[in-house]
Parts: sequence; C-alpha cells; structure tokens
Amino acid sequence: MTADIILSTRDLTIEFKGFVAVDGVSLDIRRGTIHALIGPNGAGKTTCFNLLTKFLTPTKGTITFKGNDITALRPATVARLGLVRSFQISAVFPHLTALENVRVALQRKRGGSFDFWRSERVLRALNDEALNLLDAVGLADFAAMPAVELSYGRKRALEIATTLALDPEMLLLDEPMAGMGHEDVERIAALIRRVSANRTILMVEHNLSVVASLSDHITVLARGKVLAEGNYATVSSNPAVIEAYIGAGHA
Amino acid sequence: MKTGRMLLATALVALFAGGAQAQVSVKLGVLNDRSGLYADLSGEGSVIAARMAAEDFKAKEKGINVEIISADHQNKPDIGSNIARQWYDQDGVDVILDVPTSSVALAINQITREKNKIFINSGAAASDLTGKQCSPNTIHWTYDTWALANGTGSAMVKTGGDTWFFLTADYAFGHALERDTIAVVEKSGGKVLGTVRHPFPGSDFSSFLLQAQSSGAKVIGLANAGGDTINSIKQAAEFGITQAGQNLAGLLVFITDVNALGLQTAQGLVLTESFYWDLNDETRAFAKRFAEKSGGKMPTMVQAGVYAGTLHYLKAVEALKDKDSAKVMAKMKETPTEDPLFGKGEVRADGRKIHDMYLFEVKKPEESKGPWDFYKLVATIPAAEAFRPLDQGECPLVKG
Amino acid sequence: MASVSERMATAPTTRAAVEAANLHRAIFIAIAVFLAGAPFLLYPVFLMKVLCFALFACAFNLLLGYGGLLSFGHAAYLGTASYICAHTAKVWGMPPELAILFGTAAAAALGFVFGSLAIRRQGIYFAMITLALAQMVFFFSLQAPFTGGEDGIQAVPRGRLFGLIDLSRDTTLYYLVAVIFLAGVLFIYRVIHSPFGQVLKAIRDNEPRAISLGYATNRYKLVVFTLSATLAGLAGATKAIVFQLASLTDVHWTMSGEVVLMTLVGGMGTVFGPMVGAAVIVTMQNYLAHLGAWVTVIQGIIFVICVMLFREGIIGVIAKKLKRPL
Amino acid sequence: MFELLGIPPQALFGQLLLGLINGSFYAILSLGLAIIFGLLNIINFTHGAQYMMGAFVAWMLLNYAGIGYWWALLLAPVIVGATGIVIDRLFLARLRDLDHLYGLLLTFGLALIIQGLFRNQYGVSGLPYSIPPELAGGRNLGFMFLPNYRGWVVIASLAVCLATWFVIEKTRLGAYLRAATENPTLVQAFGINVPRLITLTYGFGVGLAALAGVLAAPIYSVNPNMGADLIIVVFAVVVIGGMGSILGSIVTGFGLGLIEGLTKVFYPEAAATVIFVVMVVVLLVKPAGLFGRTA
Repeated sequence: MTADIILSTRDLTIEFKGFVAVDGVSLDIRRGTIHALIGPNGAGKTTCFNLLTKFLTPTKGTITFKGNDITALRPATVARLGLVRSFQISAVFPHLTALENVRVALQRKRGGSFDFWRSERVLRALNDEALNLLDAVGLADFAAMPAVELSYGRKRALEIATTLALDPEMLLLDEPMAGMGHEDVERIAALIRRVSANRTILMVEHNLSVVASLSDHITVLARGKVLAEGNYATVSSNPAVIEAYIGAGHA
Repeated sequence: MKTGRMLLATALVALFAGGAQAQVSVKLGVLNDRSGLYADLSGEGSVIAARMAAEDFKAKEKGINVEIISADHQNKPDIGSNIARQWYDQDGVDVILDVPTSSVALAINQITREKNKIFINSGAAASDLTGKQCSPNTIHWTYDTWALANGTGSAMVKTGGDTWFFLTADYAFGHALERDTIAVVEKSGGKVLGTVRHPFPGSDFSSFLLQAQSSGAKVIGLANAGGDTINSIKQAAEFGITQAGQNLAGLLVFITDVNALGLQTAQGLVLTESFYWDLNDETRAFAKRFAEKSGGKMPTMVQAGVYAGTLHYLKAVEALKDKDSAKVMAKMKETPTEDPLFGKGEVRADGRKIHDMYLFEVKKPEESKGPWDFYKLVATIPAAEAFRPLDQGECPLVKG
Repeated sequence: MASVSERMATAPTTRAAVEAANLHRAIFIAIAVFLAGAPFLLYPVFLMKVLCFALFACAFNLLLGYGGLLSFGHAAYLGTASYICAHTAKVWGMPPELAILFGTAAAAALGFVFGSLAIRRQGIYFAMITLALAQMVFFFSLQAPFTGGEDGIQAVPRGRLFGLIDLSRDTTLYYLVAVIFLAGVLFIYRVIHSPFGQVLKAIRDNEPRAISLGYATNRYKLVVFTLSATLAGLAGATKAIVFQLASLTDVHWTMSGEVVLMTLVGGMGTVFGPMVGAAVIVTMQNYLAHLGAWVTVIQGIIFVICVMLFREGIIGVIAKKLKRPL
Repeated sequence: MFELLGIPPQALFGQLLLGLINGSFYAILSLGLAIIFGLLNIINFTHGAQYMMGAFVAWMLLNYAGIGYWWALLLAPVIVGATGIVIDRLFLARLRDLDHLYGLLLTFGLALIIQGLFRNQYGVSGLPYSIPPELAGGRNLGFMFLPNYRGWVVIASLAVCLATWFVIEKTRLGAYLRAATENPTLVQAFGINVPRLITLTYGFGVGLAALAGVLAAPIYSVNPNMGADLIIVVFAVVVIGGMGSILGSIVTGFGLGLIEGLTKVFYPEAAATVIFVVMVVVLLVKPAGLFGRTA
C-alpha cells in the first residue's frame, strides 16, 4: 500500500513564539488523486502548505515524499525531486514576458543555467514547448506580453502553465481560485482536472464548490489539527466540521 | 587651443592699450579644500590672499595680467589630480597655489613636475615635498611637519617638558609626525614614555587620554590633525588632564582650530606656527585688510603663505618678463624673499622656503582682549634652525 | 499543434527580441564610433574618468538592476582592485595589463567571499551587510602599510602595454581604456542576455517563485555578485593606471553611494542607463568643483528627485517613451 | 593585586566604564534606528545627520536665543523630531508602497543635503559648546577620574532607553505600535490612525537621534560631519543586535561600547574595526543578528 502514498507527513508541528500553528498533523496523499486541504481562516492551511514545500521548517515531525525523508531538504531541492508548488498570490515574474515565464521553468531541466557567457539564443529551442504550454492554458496570444500587464486570471493561468512546465509528479496548489471571477474559476477548474491526469494534486482552497467538484479526498484542518478526513460527502456531513466553519470562519 | 586664443586676446588688449611694457599673462589656480576639514584655514581665504597679492603688487601696471581661478579638491588626491591635469592641459594654468592635505599635495607635486609647471604649496604639512619627493617645480612655502615637530618638540623639552607620551592618528601622516617629533625630543634630551595609535578618524579619545595620563608623562603630544586634534583637546580638558599638570602639545594646530575650541578649552596649549596676525604692525595691517574681505576672519598662516608665495612669483615674472617655468623657478630660488608677512627669507635648492617660526601658547580666557586674540609668543625659532637642514632631507636635487 | 507552430512563425515574441537586439547592436556601434572620435573633441583624461565610472556603474547595475540586489559597499571592489593594481605596477614593476589583471582578480576573490556572506540575507539586510563589510576594507586600507594610508599609492607608472606601447600619452591610454570599457559592457550585456541572465531576472522578479521552480537562487546570486565585483574591480584597476593613483576615496562609503546615484540617475535595470548616469554625475562633479560643499547638496537633491519623481532614470524614461528596452 | 595582560585591574575598570559611556551613544542611536526600522521598514540613513542637527540646534539655541543645555535637552529633540515629521510627510509617506530600498536611497540623499547645507553655513572646524556648569568637574573614583558629565550621559541614556523599551513592550500604545508593524490594516480597523502613528514614530526616532546629539555636544566636536562616520558604526550595531529588535539594539549598543573600550586598551589600532569584525562573526553564526527574528 505504501507505494500508493506519494506524500505523507507524521506528527508535523510548527510553533511560533509559543503559538502552535500546525499541531501534529499526519497526512497521507495517494498517488494520482486530487487531495484538498480545507478549513476555516487561521486553521493553519497555508502554514501547512509552506511546511510541505520547505519554505518553513517544522519544529518537529517528518515529511516523506516518494519514500524519501525530505524534512531536512531545501526548497529548491524538493522542487527538483518533483514536488512543485504554486502561490496564493499569483506568482509570476512580472518583468519577463509570458513566454519567458514558462521558458524559465523549462530551462531548469535543460541545464546550463549558470552559463553566463552564452547567448540566450540557445533558449529559443525551448520556445516551441513553451508556446504549447501557453496554448494549453489559453495564453498563446499573450506570449510576448510582459506578465505584469496580464489580467489577474491570466496571471493565474500563466502560473499554472509555468508550474506544468516542470512536469512535476506532484503539484501543490495554494488557493488556485482566490480572487477569481466566475468564468475564470470554471476555466481553471477544467484546467486542473485536465492536468491531474497523470499526477497528484494537493490543493488548499476556500471555494467549497470547487473542492466538491474536483477533489477525491479532503482533509479538514482546524486550529492546526486534523479535524476530519474523507470524501466530500463524509466531510460535509461531519458535525465537527460544520461547527468549526460556522463557529470560527463565518463569525 | 584655448590658451592660444586667450594669449591672442590679451596680446590684442595690450596692443590697444598701447602699453610700452611687454605684456605677460599668468593664470594662477588656487586649489584647496573649500568644503571639508581645511576649508576654514585655506578655502576662500587663500583665494582672497592671492587676489590681494596681485593687487598689492600692482601687477597690471607692471604689465602682468593675472587671472586667478579656484577649485575644491575635497581633500581627495584623485579629485585634486584630476583638476590639476585639466588646469594644466586645458585651461592654461601656470601655477597651482595652496593645496592643503599632504596626500593631494604629493599628487599635485608629481603632476606639476610631469607637466613642467609651478607648484607653490602653502597648506600641506608633508616634509617629503622637499625631501624624498622634492621636485624642481615645487616650492613649499609655509611650514612642514619637520618644522612643527622641531619647534614644539625642542621648545617644550627646553622648558622642562622632558617626558612625552604620544597620541598618534594611525595612518601615514600621524606616523610621520610622531617619528619626527620623537627624533627632536630625544635629540633635545627628552624621553618618550609611550605612544598609543588611535583609529582615524576617531571621536572618543578618553580611553587614550587615560592611558596617557597614567603614563605620568609631562607632555602629551598630539600627532593627529583636524577633528581628531580638536576632540582630543576638548576631552583632555574634560578629564582635567591639563589641570592635573600635564601639558598638551598640538603638533598640527591652526588658529582656526583654537577658534573652534574656544579659549576655555584650548588654554595652555602649546603650538608652532610661521605666522600670526598680531605679530607686528605689518601683519596687523594686512590682517585688517584681509578681515574686511573675509567677513571678519583673521588670516591663517596658510593663507598668509599663499599671499607671500604669489608675491614672490610675480616678482620673478616681472624681473624676467617671461613665465617659462624653469626660468621663473631659478629666479625665485636665487632672489631672496621679502614680504610684509614672513619678513626676509629664501627659497632653498630643494624648494623649501626658509623663514622664522614661532612657538605660541594659547592665552587664558581672561588674558584675551577680544576675538582672534589667542596667542602669547613663547619663543622665536630663527630661520636657520627652524627647518630641516638641507642635507638631511634626502632630496635628489641637492646632491647635484 | 500545427496552429501553434504557425503562430510561432509570426510570434511577436522572437520578433520583439530580435528587434531589441538589433537596436542594441546599433547603439553599441554608435558608442564605439563616438569613443573612437571623442578624444579629438574632449579632454581625454576626463573621458577616461567617465569611462571608468561608467564601467563601474554598469557592473553595479548588473547586480542591482538585473539581480535585484542593492549592494551598499561596492567601493570595496573598486578600491581593492585599484590598490592591488597600483601596488603590482609600482612596487613589483609589472606591466599594466598584468597589473590590471591582478587587481581585477583580487576584486573577484573579495567579491566571492563577501558575496557568500551577504547573500544569506535579503533586501535591506543585504544592503547593510555589504556596507559593513566594505567598511572593514576601508579600515584595512587606511591602516595596511602597503596602501600608503591617507596618501594612497601615488606615482603609479602607466608603463608599456605588452612591453610595446607606451601609455604615458593620454590619447594612447585613452584608447586602451575605451577598449576595456567596451569589452566590459559587452560582457555585461552578454551576461544579461544569457540563460543565466534569464534565471537572474526571474530571481529578481520573484525569488520564492524561482525557488519553487527548483532554482537554488543563492548560487545564482553569488555568481552575479562575484561577476559584478570583478567588473567593478576592472574599472578600479583601470582607474588606478589612468590617474596613476590609488587612494582612500575609492574605498570610502561615499563612493558606494555615488555609484548608486549614477545608476539611479541613468536608469537601473537598463543596459545603457548607468553609462549615461555616470557621464552626467562625473561631468557635474567636474564642472561644479568650484562650488565646494554645494556639490554634495546638489547630489543629494538629485538623489531625492530621482527617488521621488524619476525612479526610472533618464534612459528608463526614454525606453518607456520608445516602448523598447534599452 | 594581579595584573591582567599587563594592565592593572583598576585601569581596566576605568576603561570599561569609558566603553560603557560610548556604548550609551550607540544605544540611543541604534534604538532610534531600530524603532524606525521596525515600524517603517526603512533604514534611516539620515540618522547621523539628525544626530548632528541635535548638537547644532543646541548650539543655536544657546547662541541665538540664550537657551542653555537643560532646555536644549528638551527642545532640540522636539525641534529636530518636528523636521523629521516634515520629512516623513513630504517624502517617506509617498514611498510606503514601494520597495523599502527607496527609503534607504531617499534618506541617503537627504543626509547629503543636510550635511552639505550645514557645511556651507558653519564650516567644518566645529563650534564650541561647553559642559553645563552643574555638571562641570568630576570625581575621583579611585581607579579613575570620572567627569561628572560622562556619568550623567550614562544615566540619562540608560533612563531613555529603558523608558522607550517600557513604552513599546509594556504599554497599550506600544502594543498598537507593534501590532501596526505586523498588520496595519487590522490596527486601522481598531480605529487607530496608522499613517499618523507611523509619522509620529519616525519623529520620535529622529528625536532620539537629536537627543544623542545634544548629549554629545559638550564632549565631541560639534561639526557637520560628526554623524557621518558614526552612523556606519551604528548600522553595524543594529545589524548585530538584529534589525528592528528594541531590546537587541539597546543591549548591543552598550555591549559593543564595552568591547570597543577593551580593544582600545589591548589593541588600539583595531578599535574602529572591531565592531565590524564582531558583525561578520555574528552574521556567520546567526544571520538574523543576536536578538533578531529569523524571517
């Protein structure tokens, strides 16, 4: 069975000055699924997320990815192992064009990124692949536009294209729908479903209808702890979950 | 090109003026500190002094067209040498005057030699200018570290200050001043009990002053300059060092420093200068005219040196009716100097200008009759003894 | 798929890049032509000063404008190279080309060491650490015996290039400096437009994102820091030969401030901005030298104006007007 | 009595005390910087110039208005603090949304302007300012002669530092301040005028610099460059203490004064460098500084 679990945590805990943001969280994420992490404001979702991608170091606990203990590794190393994240606030490189944004991601696999004496013309070989990725998220027409000039929804799409360029085994999406209009939500949801085909996705998301339609498995966090787990039907009927949402989130 | 055009213009002016005398146009550049530590002791005052020299000499009537320009070297050798190159190459400057700050002076010394022009230094202290680095194109007018160390060092030992402790700024200039003074003190029969090298620039000297105090030396020699000296003196007064019987010897202190400190703090300080405005009737008359132009400030010895140096240069040009550097330098060295500020003197083969030096003590506040009345004359060091003997400077020009 | 390739053919992406590259090439050629003729119009020593500072500013801009790292201690590399070059040429009697090489290498080594310390922190922390490290270099230069303290190292011989060409004539030396300058800025241009430069710009724009893409950003920062220090060193070493002088001015923190000013005035993150900025500031200092302390005041005012109203700098504004990267 | 490395222990006490006195200046100055950095996220490069202004305002009050030291101690920080408020309103407030490095560059430019203007007006030789008669003289402590004024400096700066620390860490106002640094929107929602709070904080930090200037006027040369070199040392102190840490800046300020004092005895040539050496060592071991949060 363990071969089925791509990412797992045991007793993951982090403390900030006496405040325990994530408290003994143990997760098992199965390969090939879309796993959602939800919970009311301040439940520790984003902190948990940052722990998984190594942007924060846990006070205690372990993280295992593809059977390797990655607790002590650095963020860039984890990314190279195939665990790639997106950001809550759209994370693009504003002064690079959309094409360059995607190409920077492709470039890493190509190697030779320290070659400061070579012309960037060598990178043009990657343009085709980059354009294909842009096309996949509907941005092919904006390839030459600096990312800073793209609309919010397109920035999110660009970010996902960039992430996909790494062809990661596992994607961590931090609120992919945050701040999006209705149409964009539909499009991105479709995109997520499409790209989930042969990879694992863990996402943090507020929009419960998106969670309901996309995810195979849901973990509910509250006050840094796991409150409930299961599919949407199970979780949404759990009285503790309802109480946590009504009690804290929508006060 | 520019120079050529200017010469043509002045020649035309001369032609129309119908003057029977041959016209010579000289351009003098006063290069000094106009914004930093030495701005008060050189700065605009030196420009005023140079202008006064040209007027007093009645240069125009004697057929010499004098143009005076000035610039700020900010006490940085690279800025100074840049200006000097441009002045010589582009602007047709014949003579550079003043140049306080030894590092800049040494740079100008080298460029002047390379371009075969004339450099009459008044502001800098480095005795190397007429020593190892002496040049046929340089005259060092007013003072140097050797003269200061000699004046203060030997006179203090003679009056009983025979044990010394040095407070030395930890860089080349401080080391040189310390070395020169130690030599004089030991030669005069004094003893050096210790030295402490303080970082440069520093602001708190109390720790070093305590070390000086506990050494029990009778004299604390301040081998530093500018703000460091001012702070040392100020804090020595605060820690009651002078009241407790130790004497401070400022090895490079100017009248502007005393003015900044105030007599309350500076009283009793012993120092050497080559000029003081209140020496005699001639210096007082000059100082009065100078003060009218400079907003009430009395001239410093550096500014006096610029005046006297300009005067001597113009005399040589007048005698030769020519401004060729080599000829003028030769003339200046063979003619004895005489001016109202430094009296009679000479320019030695190594470029050293020789005149009397004076040892002063700073007055107590109750002794002072008004602003700028700061010094009591302690001793006059005759010209023959005031400067480093010609054969000790290692100047290559002397051997020949 | 076909449709994508079709669009590729007319893609504005590559077209814009090619157009920009052509424009840049034209400007570089214009600069080269100007430099070739300049000593007949202007005072060569002044030109050499401008070129040295322009190279220094371009090196600094590589770090700030493309690496997003504000170093407030770049004088350390300029000054170290200047001292080492002056010492090698004067005391060891090395020919100028070797002296410049030695000076540059020293700056590179120092840049590597300081860089590895400084990149451990970001933003303002980074700036303060570079400043403090540079301050150590200043105190060292003040006290070390070989630097000549306040006097600096003076009367540095210009020597003969490769033992053949006598550099004592200003015009001859000028052409050497012009070649060094052009080589330096073309190298910087290549770095900016290299695979490495792409990653660098990405890190500048959004470091966490670059990390999440798997880039070990600190290594890139260290490389660019070292490159920038090396080129600053090249400028410093050349300057020592030009002025025959290495002095404390070159290592003082106000020099670090001046190079920021030059870059800011010209336009940070532009290829040509720092050159223009350096020319403007050096010219200003030269022609306002007689104003004394007012020069600092004017510099301060320019700083304030740039930060408040004119953050893109001269070339930045022009580039915006032309809608072309410059 | 035994001797420590050739220095009698009494002399050592004396030197340590002097180090502490210097440390007081570092402490007040770095405290001001830390407060400004903590709330505005700006490295206030003008701090040295504002310290200098404090000393100059004291001198002006005495020479133009006949107002003595004690009133200057109160008035100069208020006056200079007010100019700080003007600077914040005119310039810094407009840069809040930009990269914080612009704040650094702006204050650097302002420092150049202020120092240049004072140099033009007053030259650089310095101006005399006497120790107030109440504090003139000194007492013999057995191991050294301690000028009364130096004793006063230590007491005054300790009091100021502790009072500031207390206000920021232990009072309601301080709680708002700290909260405003973390989450300005939230504090705004409590009905607090955050922009005004920020402006006043800047004014207060600047006032602290001016206070240090007044304290320094009787013992250091009052000249336009007096802050220019000091400020770099103070930056190092702040970096060592951990930027933005109030307690860190106070403790490090006094601590480094002591270390510097000891260096002046054992290896005086290195006295100016030692702080930077300490800084590098600290950064290697603890990149966030001794009291800093790891961010």
